[in-house]
Amino acid sequence: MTARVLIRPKQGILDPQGQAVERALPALGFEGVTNVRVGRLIELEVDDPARVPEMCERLLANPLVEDYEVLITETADSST
Amino acid sequence: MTARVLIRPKQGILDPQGQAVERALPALGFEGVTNVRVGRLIELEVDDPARVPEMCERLLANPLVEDYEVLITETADSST
Amino acid sequence: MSTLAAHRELGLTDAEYEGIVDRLGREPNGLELAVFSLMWSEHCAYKHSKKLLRRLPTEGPHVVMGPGENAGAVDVGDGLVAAFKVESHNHPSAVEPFQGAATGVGGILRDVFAIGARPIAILDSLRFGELDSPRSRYLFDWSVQGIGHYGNSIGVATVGGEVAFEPSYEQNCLVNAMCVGLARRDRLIRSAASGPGNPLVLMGARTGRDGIGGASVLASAELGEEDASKRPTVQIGDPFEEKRLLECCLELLDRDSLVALQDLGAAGLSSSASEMASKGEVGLDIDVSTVPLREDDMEPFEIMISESQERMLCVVEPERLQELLEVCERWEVRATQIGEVTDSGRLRILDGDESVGDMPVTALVDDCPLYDLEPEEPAQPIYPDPPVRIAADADAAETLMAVLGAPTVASKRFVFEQYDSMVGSRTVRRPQSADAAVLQLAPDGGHGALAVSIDGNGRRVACDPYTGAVEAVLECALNLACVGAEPLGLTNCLNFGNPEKPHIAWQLTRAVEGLRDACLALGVPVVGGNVSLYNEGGGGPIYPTPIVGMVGRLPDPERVPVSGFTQEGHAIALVGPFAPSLAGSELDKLRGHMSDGLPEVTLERHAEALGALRAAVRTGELVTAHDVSEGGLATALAESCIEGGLGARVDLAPLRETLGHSDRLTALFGEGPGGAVVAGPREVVSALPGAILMGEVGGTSLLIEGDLELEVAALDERFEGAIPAAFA
Amino acid sequence: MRFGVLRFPGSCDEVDALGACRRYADAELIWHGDLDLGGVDAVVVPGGFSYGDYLRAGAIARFSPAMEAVADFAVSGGPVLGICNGFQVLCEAGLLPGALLPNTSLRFVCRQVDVEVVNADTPFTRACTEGQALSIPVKHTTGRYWAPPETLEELEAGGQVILRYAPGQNPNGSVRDIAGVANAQKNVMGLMPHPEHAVDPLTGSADGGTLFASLVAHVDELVATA
Ligand SMILES: Nc1ncnc2c1ncn2[C@@H]1O[C@H](COP(=O)(O)OP(=O)(O)O)[C@@H](O)[C@H]1O
Ligand SMILES: [Mg+2]
Repeated sequence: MTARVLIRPKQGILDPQGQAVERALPALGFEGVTNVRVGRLIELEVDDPARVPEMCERLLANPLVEDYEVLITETADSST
Repeated sequence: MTARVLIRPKQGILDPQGQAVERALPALGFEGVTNVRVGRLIELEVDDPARVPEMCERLLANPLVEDYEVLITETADSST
Repeated sequence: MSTLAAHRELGLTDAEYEGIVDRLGREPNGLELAVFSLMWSEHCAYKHSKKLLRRLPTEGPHVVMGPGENAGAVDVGDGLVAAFKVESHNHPSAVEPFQGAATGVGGILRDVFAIGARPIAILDSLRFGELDSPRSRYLFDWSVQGIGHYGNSIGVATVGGEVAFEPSYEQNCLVNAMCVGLARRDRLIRSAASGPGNPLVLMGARTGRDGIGGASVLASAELGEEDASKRPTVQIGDPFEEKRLLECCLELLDRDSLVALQDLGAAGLSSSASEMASKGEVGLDIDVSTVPLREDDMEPFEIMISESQERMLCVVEPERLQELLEVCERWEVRATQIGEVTDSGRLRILDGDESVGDMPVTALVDDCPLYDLEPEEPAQPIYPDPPVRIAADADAAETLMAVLGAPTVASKRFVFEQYDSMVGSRTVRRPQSADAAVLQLAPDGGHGALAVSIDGNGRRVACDPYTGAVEAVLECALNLACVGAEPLGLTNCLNFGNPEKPHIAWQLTRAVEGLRDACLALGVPVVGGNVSLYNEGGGGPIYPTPIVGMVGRLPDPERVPVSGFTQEGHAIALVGPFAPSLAGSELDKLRGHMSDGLPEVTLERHAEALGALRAAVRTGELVTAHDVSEGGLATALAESCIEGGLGARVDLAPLRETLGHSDRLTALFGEGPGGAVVAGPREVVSALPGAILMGEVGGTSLLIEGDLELEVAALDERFEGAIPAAFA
Repeated sequence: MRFGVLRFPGSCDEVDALGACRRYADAELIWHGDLDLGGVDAVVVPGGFSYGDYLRAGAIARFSPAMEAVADFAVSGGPVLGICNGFQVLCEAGLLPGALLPNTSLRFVCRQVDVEVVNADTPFTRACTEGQALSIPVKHTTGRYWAPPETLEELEAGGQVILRYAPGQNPNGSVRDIAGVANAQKNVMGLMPHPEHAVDPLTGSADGGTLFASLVAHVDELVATA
């Protein structure tokens, strides 16, 4: 099965990347964009999806400064 | 509305981050994990979700080396 | 909150709390208590170290700014000064190594440009547990990446540093960062606020909940099991923000637009504002409702103590305010007037028009009770013997390989290749190519160069706090002499355990006495530094670790020797009052032994020898100069072979004769201050006063008569491979 | 002959690049907010972390006003040299083919390397000889050059691969050891090594100077024949 881990900076934790993107968008004519947060996406094929949260705690995410969310999908999808 | 942009390296392009994660997991006792890909997650509040793909093409992703996927959700969610 | 219950939570003793009530003439409210608890913390008030620090010599012909300002400064000629300081970020790095180390660099950079100097170099001094511990590998790896991330991104060269691995740092790593800056003497600015009515402007990042309580919680309490609970206070560094802030501040100083400038560090606005007011003997009114926030629901007390990074505070005359805002705009730096200078002598905190705090500045800055240490020499050694790592019957060759492969001795290429060591185009000697980093003052090298070194050996200080501290100063001075530099000033960071324990107090006292005596003997003033106490994890106290950073000047960078051998046939000699002993040596450690005491050092002889070596180097005739430190003479010779890719044939019999004893292992691996390996044309080398000729450069192996012969390729592989191997 | 060196808020090596240019000709800094290049004869997009290099190295810088001017300048045949972050910016801007990805080591690497001149017949390398080895430092985290196979064939065929890392010295995993490439017209070049940090033996090497010398010769020739 394919697990998707969505990792984002914790609320309240400074997110320089998100700030940079938020500052850049209006200049490109994209108005009305707020709360930009830049995080990481990790996709993996796992035999046992139940263990993914544990992987996040121990390796994939930095629980100190990041929140994560696990999405399980039946099959991989990597098209646009 | 909240848009989630999932960005991942195109198939066929070496993903050293994914490889590093794949190498590290067994050492921590996580077996049976394959095809690890590490990409970016970008979350933004947008007035007009229809423009997000355009933002991806122009700024958020580099279409030459990255695939992206846009998910629109009604409200923000940033908890674990 | 009920403040009476709260003060202990915040780390204040009942007596200190009473002192606060006295000075206020009433009970403090929550905000006031929070501010006092930080201003009166060890980190900000130096309450256990201030009296001791007064013993350090701070006067010297070159001193322009001494302790008390954000960084010290020495005159380097041509109307220029070098500003420098070392600071610790130990506990934040133990909690989150990447951000802890990164923000440590960000903080020391701000201390240097806060006095108007452009940072030109960073050095780092790191201590971790042994590399066979996964936690130590993790802390080491991510601290290094954090330092690189910040320094590389902001564009300041990281030109040197040191790393050592000892069991005592397993629970409590040390991350000390030093920054050196350059300024035109007439551009220096102080942090004293003045001119009642002058606006107080906050520049840089928005204020968030970063490091709330960081100073008192992270920096002044022993790390226990509950680290995790302290984690939410982790600060995130943004080098891009600081880069703009740096350029913006330097442009404002070039335009002479500022009255005073101060960085925000530990305790945030509370500390910076009261320091500025105290130095200028004025008062400040601050309206927290004007401070730009990252989270809108912050309490006034949170705003006052937040340790959000990349912020500076300045005082400007009303008629220059507009200009200041325009310069900030151009650099995309947020700038907001958050208050003004008053003549009240008080720090008044307003939330809109409601007063939420009102404290006498002197009470905050000067009235924190200072404590006398109660030093007591421990009856028996307090540190366990390290694990045995070498066979008792190992021969000289096996021993050399073992020593070269010890991570503390081995090449730090893994570290310094992750640092940009050349941005700024000043770096004449990169890491490992000479004993001290050499930075030319002008692009053409024509105006001479600075030499910088940072050193300390906690294990030797643990063996003998006084002599160990003396040796730290001597090693820095020797590193400088090896590139022909004369020391101008010294900074230091005192990393110790809990000073309320008598044996730690004893270590601290003896170490400071050692620093003092060495500085006096060499005529090097202490212009600044930092103290980090309570470095104790579950495993007990760290080795006492005074770190010394020294800045010197040399006339001609074209003449600076390298640490490697460069030419077949060059004569090799040992110079300096080198009296090797296995006590406290790397070999002693590998054998699982912790010595009690180190051989005494005669400072006068070292002062003389340093002058002689410096003079010899300055002639430009010496091609190679490399000091003998960890691992002893055999290691120093091996390093010069490896660095130059050339072999050497030497005989240590003349040395053993001079030493008057015949122990081969002591001559090979014994350690002690003051020795340097030099090489060059025979007539030059043999003419050196007191030089002991050992042999000459040549061949593909290091041959030490009657002791060992090893291929340079094999030495190289061991030396360069040891640390990468730990990560394989 | 006058060089213009771009300056973004997060540039780091712009002053070094300015100093390097000035060893060979006049040079001035161009602020990222300027729409006008002030009539310079050649443009250097320097190293550093233009806008913090957040999101992707060079992704945000490419949209700065000065970069629009640089794009026009390039289209009109003006020589543009992108160094490190400048290379990343030029790729993001589509002025050069391919992309720069994180080093396979995933670490920043600062190291002196030898690069081989593959094509000495360009405005940037005419003072070199083909096959010549130049000792120049690299310092970056995102220097792994990548382009699709068909693009690589075009590059090789068109002589657009200008510099290669010497065998065994590829510091970042770049495809085919590519260290520097040019556009089809050869008036835009990007490289990961830092020639501006190799203009003086005292600081390590002077080999990088040949790139600046080449540009000066190129421009002088244009002026002469104009
Ligand atoms: N070990 C020391 N030796 C000499 N001066 C010191 C030492 N430790 C701290 N100081 C001086 O005390 C002052 C306050 O130190 P610190 O709180 O670290 O400064 P800052 O708040 O600017 O970071 C500085 O001027 C520093 O140079
Ligand atoms: Mg300060």
